[in-house]
Amino acid sequence: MRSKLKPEKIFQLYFPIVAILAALLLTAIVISVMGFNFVEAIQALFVGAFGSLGAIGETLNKATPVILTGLSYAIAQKCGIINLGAEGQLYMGALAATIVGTNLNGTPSVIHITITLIAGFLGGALYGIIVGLLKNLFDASELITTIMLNYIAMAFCGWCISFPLKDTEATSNFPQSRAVLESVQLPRLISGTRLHAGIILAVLAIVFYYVFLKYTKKGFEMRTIGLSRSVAQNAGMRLSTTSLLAIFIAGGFAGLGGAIELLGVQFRLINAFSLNFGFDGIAVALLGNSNALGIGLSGILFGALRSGSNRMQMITKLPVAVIYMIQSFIILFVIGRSMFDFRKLRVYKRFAKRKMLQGEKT
Amino acid sequence: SKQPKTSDPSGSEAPGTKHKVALILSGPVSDMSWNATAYNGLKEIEKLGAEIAYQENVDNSSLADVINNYATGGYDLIFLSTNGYEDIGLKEAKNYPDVTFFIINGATTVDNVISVQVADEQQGFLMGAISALVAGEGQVGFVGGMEITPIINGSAGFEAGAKHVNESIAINSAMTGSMTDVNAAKETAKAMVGKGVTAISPMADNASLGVLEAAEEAGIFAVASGLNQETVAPKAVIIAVVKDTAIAYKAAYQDYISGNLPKETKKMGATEGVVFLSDWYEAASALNQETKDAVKALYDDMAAGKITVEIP
Amino acid sequence: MAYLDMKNVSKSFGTLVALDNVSLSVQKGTIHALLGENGAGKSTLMNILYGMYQQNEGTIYLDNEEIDIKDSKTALDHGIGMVHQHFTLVPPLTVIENVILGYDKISRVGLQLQKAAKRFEELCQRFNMDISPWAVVEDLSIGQQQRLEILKALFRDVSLLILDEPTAVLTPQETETLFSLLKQLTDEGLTIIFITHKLAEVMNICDCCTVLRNGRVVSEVAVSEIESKEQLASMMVGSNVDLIIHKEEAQTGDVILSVEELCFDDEDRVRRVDDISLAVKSGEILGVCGVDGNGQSELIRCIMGLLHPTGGSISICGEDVTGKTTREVLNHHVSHIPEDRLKMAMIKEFTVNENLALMAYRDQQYGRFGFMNWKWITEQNIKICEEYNVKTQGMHVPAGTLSGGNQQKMVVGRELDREPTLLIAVHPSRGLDVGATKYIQNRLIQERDRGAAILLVSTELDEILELSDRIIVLYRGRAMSTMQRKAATREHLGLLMAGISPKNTTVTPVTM
Amino acid sequence: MIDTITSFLASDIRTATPLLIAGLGILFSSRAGIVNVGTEGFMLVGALAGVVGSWLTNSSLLGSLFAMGVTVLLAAIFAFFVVYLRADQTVVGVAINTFALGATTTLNRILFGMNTSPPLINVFDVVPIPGLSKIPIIGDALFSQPLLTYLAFLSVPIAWFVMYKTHIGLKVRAVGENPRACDTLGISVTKVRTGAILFSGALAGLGGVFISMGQLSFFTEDMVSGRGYMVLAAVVFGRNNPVGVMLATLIFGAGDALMYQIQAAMSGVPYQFSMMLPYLITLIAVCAFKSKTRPPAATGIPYVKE
Ligand SMILES: Nc1ncnc2c1ncn2[C@@H]1O[C@H](COP(=O)(O)OP(=O)(O)OP(=O)(O)O)[C@@H](O)[C@H]1O
Ligand SMILES: Nc1ncnc2c1ncn2[C@@H]1O[C@H](COP(=O)(O)OP(=O)(O)OP(=O)(O)O)[C@@H](O)[C@H]1O
Ligand SMILES: [Mg+2]
Ligand SMILES: [Mg+2]
Repeated sequence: MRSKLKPEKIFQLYFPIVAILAALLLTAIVISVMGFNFVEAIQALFVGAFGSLGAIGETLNKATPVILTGLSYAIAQKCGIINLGAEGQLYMGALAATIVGTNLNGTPSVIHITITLIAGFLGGALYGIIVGLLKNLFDASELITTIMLNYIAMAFCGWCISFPLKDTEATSNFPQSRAVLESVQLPRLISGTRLHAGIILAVLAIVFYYVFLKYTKKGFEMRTIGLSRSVAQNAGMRLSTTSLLAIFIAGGFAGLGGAIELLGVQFRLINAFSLNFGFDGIAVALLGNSNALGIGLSGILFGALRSGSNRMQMITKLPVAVIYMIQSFIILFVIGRSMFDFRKLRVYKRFAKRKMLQGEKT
Repeated sequence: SKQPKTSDPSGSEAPGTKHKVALILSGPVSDMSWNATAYNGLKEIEKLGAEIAYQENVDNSSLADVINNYATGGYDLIFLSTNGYEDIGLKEAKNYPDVTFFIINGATTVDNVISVQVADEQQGFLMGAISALVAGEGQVGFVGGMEITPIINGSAGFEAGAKHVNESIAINSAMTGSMTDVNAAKETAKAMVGKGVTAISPMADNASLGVLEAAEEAGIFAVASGLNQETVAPKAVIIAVVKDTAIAYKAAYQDYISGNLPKETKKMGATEGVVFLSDWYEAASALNQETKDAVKALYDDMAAGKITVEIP
Repeated sequence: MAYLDMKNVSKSFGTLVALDNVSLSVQKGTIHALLGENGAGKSTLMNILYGMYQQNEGTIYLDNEEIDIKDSKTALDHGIGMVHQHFTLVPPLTVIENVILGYDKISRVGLQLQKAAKRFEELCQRFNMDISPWAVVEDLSIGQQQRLEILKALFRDVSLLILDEPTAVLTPQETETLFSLLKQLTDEGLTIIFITHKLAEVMNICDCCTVLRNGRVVSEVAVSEIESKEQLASMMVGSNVDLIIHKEEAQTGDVILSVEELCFDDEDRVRRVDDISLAVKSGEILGVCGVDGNGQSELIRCIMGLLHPTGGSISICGEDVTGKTTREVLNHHVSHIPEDRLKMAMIKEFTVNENLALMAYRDQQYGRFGFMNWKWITEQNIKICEEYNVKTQGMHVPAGTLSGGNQQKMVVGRELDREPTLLIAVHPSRGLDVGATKYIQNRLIQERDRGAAILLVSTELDEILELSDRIIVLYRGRAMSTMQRKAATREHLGLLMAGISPKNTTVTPVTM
Repeated sequence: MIDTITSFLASDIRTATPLLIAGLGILFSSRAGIVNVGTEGFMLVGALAGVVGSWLTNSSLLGSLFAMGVTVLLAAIFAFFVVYLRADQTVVGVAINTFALGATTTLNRILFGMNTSPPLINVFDVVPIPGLSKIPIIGDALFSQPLLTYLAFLSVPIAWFVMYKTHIGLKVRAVGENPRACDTLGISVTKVRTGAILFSGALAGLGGVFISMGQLSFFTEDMVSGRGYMVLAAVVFGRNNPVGVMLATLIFGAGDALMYQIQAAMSGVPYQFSMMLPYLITLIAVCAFKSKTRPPAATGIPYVKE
């Protein structure tokens, strides 16, 4: 039994590695075809992602919001809700955090940061609740409501920064909120890098996600509902309230992501505040099989892609469009990694069958 | 390849000592407008003998990282294409005192950061004025993309311009909320036509083309906001009011190599040739001579600084 | 030479060897029984024959020529049809759509439902089963769905028909019809492989039988050579089993469950439960018998708080629970073995461990402060698995990997382990092998003697007669009659189930 | 007022058409249990490929066929990943979108250069229907549209027939609900799903073509601007049936049309609010039309035989 399990363990490493190698190979081909130097490019990709403390910090900073939106998608999904709304929830979280973070001058830093993050969480969570309510009251499919609420949230934030929250002292009429106060900006973890405390919160969120689903009764209920509403009903679980809680937490995660991005990196709410964090989050969650560690790792992969490709562009002068293609290759190969499963090949099957049956006979 | 800013003015002649110039853009270099002209500017700078690099679609979240890459990558001069970058730009510039930063449309000029402003409102003003001149009995329309400084100022200028020509004219102004959604722009323009607009001007990067096409189909006049746009609507586009930031970039670079960097933020417009009129396109043959002269006159006044446009 | 010959077939799933060198040969025009405990490998063997699974080793001969069945298409092309143990219907589609799904012999492109429906109705008449071709499958009762599965197979005029536990959910009458139908078919030269756990049926209609144990063939005999069910049973289990239920007089206590004038109308205003009154005392088993789809499920769902009664009242231990939530009902120490385990009682993706925690997880013991104490829970569940001998590769394998029978044992174990005061058991032994069935039935008796009140719903007359102390017969949502076990005879019940109430019956009042 | 109504209707139809074309395709893959988040990407690729094809062949028809060919290839890749490798559909969809944005941008720049005037190509001209187009108010709106628009609306009943009255349709519906059942009936789940995906790819591509060649006459980067997601929403909102999808797209179109009218009419309203409008309308509509119909049971679940 044990000895039979071992190969699996090895394969868990084998697949992602081979997948990324293959993606890089394809990348190399495309880059060469475009007439650029691929050795340089791929080297830059890695250096930009992990080459130095600063680079690693950058990678982790970029991983943080997508890890949180990833958790947002994952926890809702565990409860049977497809939350495509992380983008909007992230904006609303950032909005709430902006309001708290630009006011309350003179509050001690720790407290101010805490309540701002809480505000961010609530902003996203309450916006998420809307999805749940519409589902419970009108059984409106979240596939639609979430997408619509995304656009609405973005438009609403756009209005806020053009009117009520607009930075009037600003030297230009560029629509943006006031910068959050010094006291709420997240502390840098390593001086000389931009790595901020956000990643710690992300890790805590991952731990929460793991423990909540595996070790709490609410989490157990959510997983049950997610897999079979009828069984959950039969077991006397409260479907609607539990679903509401799930989408509440999901929205909260996304909102927290927005707050962290605001307090750690951008400091102002602007129109293009989120660079698709919401949708990348979905990919992150699913790439990580919705399991805690997986989400953490694929989040870092996405972060690395972002920071790495920035450097790659600088070094190789590849246009951004090519970078997009490269990113898509890596995602595709990682998600489709089973294509490298030589155990599926006929030759191997025949061989393995023999071996096993001999094993059984003896 | 670092070297003091007060190097011999002709970096071009000494290949060994090339200046490295980077441009960081918030949009794609193919947007037929703001970022495109910025890119052209960079090309001009390359012709002057600099080694260049640029990065498109850089969001504020990555800006610091990108700046850091260039600054530590041996670049002497970094252009930030929008005042959306001003905050983070200023913050990061402090870390790299011997790198010079130009912020286009920025407002601050300190130590190693110089801001250059482009007179978007002048472009808007001329568009508005021309539209009003050719609109006849009808109304004039302005279709903007996203709410960013150039377009906010542009639309303010447009209204001022239209009013300047005809105090009582009805002005139709809208934002589509996107620089890429050509259809939204086109449909908005069509709706304006339905409301009685007879001369229209877009300011929405690529999406502008949609507006021009709408004008073509509706058989009304249009004023383009950049070169090469007229071909999609030959019967509608009478002229383009161009805002060529390339000139601003080139000038900035020349100041840089000649070592006399501006001490305070300056604004460049018609006077400096950043804002100028294209030739009349064939659609303009429908116009009578005095209209054309009036337009010419307006432009000359503006270039001569006789017209000043308020911005919000 | 036999019509079908499966030679030295081996199949393993990962590390688990489901079939080891199994050979099976079936004569043309016979009904061949395939017997074995739950998890013995019957379905797997048949799924191989039907092309759902690929054997690792072994060859298959049909009519003396070797055939390579790479998928069910080839199987169908060779005239092999299979009725699967777990329904393979598409619930939201209509009956006729399900029937002609993938069958383009009537018309290649268009569906021509009318034409197909005509042929289908002829088939129904021929085997006097009545199912409307236009009904939506998810509205059919389980019994009807089972019949539909059989008709689906026959519609494709097959020459070898595999039936994987088709009678598990049929009523005696339905089973009778099915058997006469099978005889009819074999006379017409059809060959049938018949999987069942009901040994009487084997003795009754099969010509020959093959017995599997742990994926190996233990014997292949002509039914004529078998003296008794016991003999068959011991072949399967490998040791002697007694098939008798040990049961004394009931020591009834006070009323636990009482239902008064309960009515329920479904959303199309159809009256499903019509003015039913019944009472179950502690220490007694009230058997509810009736053809599937006569209001049993609705009655139970109303009691469990899964449906809102239209009228009447329900009380447990004297407390009114009418229209209360399922949670509140469960809090009265109620256990429920539902009719459809995969739909209502277990989650295939969950591990055995999680499935066993599904009902009682709210108890303090299962963890304080809203946490789950998995360590304790696992120990608990291992005990359950041992006690109810659930055959599983471990506590942490997905419950979907258990054989049908073992899934049922897992559910029953979970429900009985809670020592309920009221136990609602719907087809508790559905899909279980002899040993397991008897075991579960004895457990029910034990529960009764412990003082539990038991409401037993079953379509199996034998089960009802063996276990019940009193019997209530449902027909079209009404209670035909309630009687003492002694007063009941098979024939009598049969008539009542068919809606005929002979005048000589004394319809005794419920409260006695 | 009258003209406003007319231009509103016309604008509604124009905006709905690309969503409808793509929707009719996505409908089938969705029924087969496939969530195609890559729709956006398919449409974007279609939009460019159409222009390229028309530019090469000087024929909008050949251009469209070319585009459909290209998107079918892209769909084949999608199918390879989600059906054969059983990779998660949504992730592959997201990747397809990213790839499409990169690839179209790169190719567009290579073929047509940057900031040059777009090439003059053969596009779908408006074909007024004699007689009908003269009907007051609606005539000009409904009956002077490009040929493709009429085709799109005419193919709604066809799609309905295929979906509910043919073996193909039945298989597609069944595979989405209970693949195992289909497997036991000798239907190849892989084939049906792959087929549905390829078909949806072709139509999504054509939807893109309509954007670049039906509504406009050129390609610009990222010109689909989120319509792909609206298509997905329309398919869900239209309850996975052709007529529903048509109504859904018309409602979305109406929302947009209304927004454009408001934008043009009253400059006073902050544009962010008029932008919210279509989405609010959709939300309300979704809540108003409750329905019991649920998505196919096997949606998003790869089929594993053993
Ligand atoms: N697809 C599968 N993957 C893994 N294990 C399987 C699979 N199918 C069957 N098994 C295992 O093979 C063994 C035989 O299963 P099978 O269903 O054939 O038993 P069975 O005789 O049909 O039992 P029952 O009478 O309960 O239906 C069981 O232990 C089951 O868990
Ligand atoms: N992927 C799987 N892994 C492990 N066991 C499985 C798997 N799929 C099914 N099983 C179990 O193995 C047994 C055989 O599988 P199968 O799907 O044949 O179910 P079954 O009960 O035999 O019903 P059927 O007659 O329809 O096959 C079943 O009891 C099923 O629960
Ligand atoms: Mg079986
Ligand atoms: Mg089985």
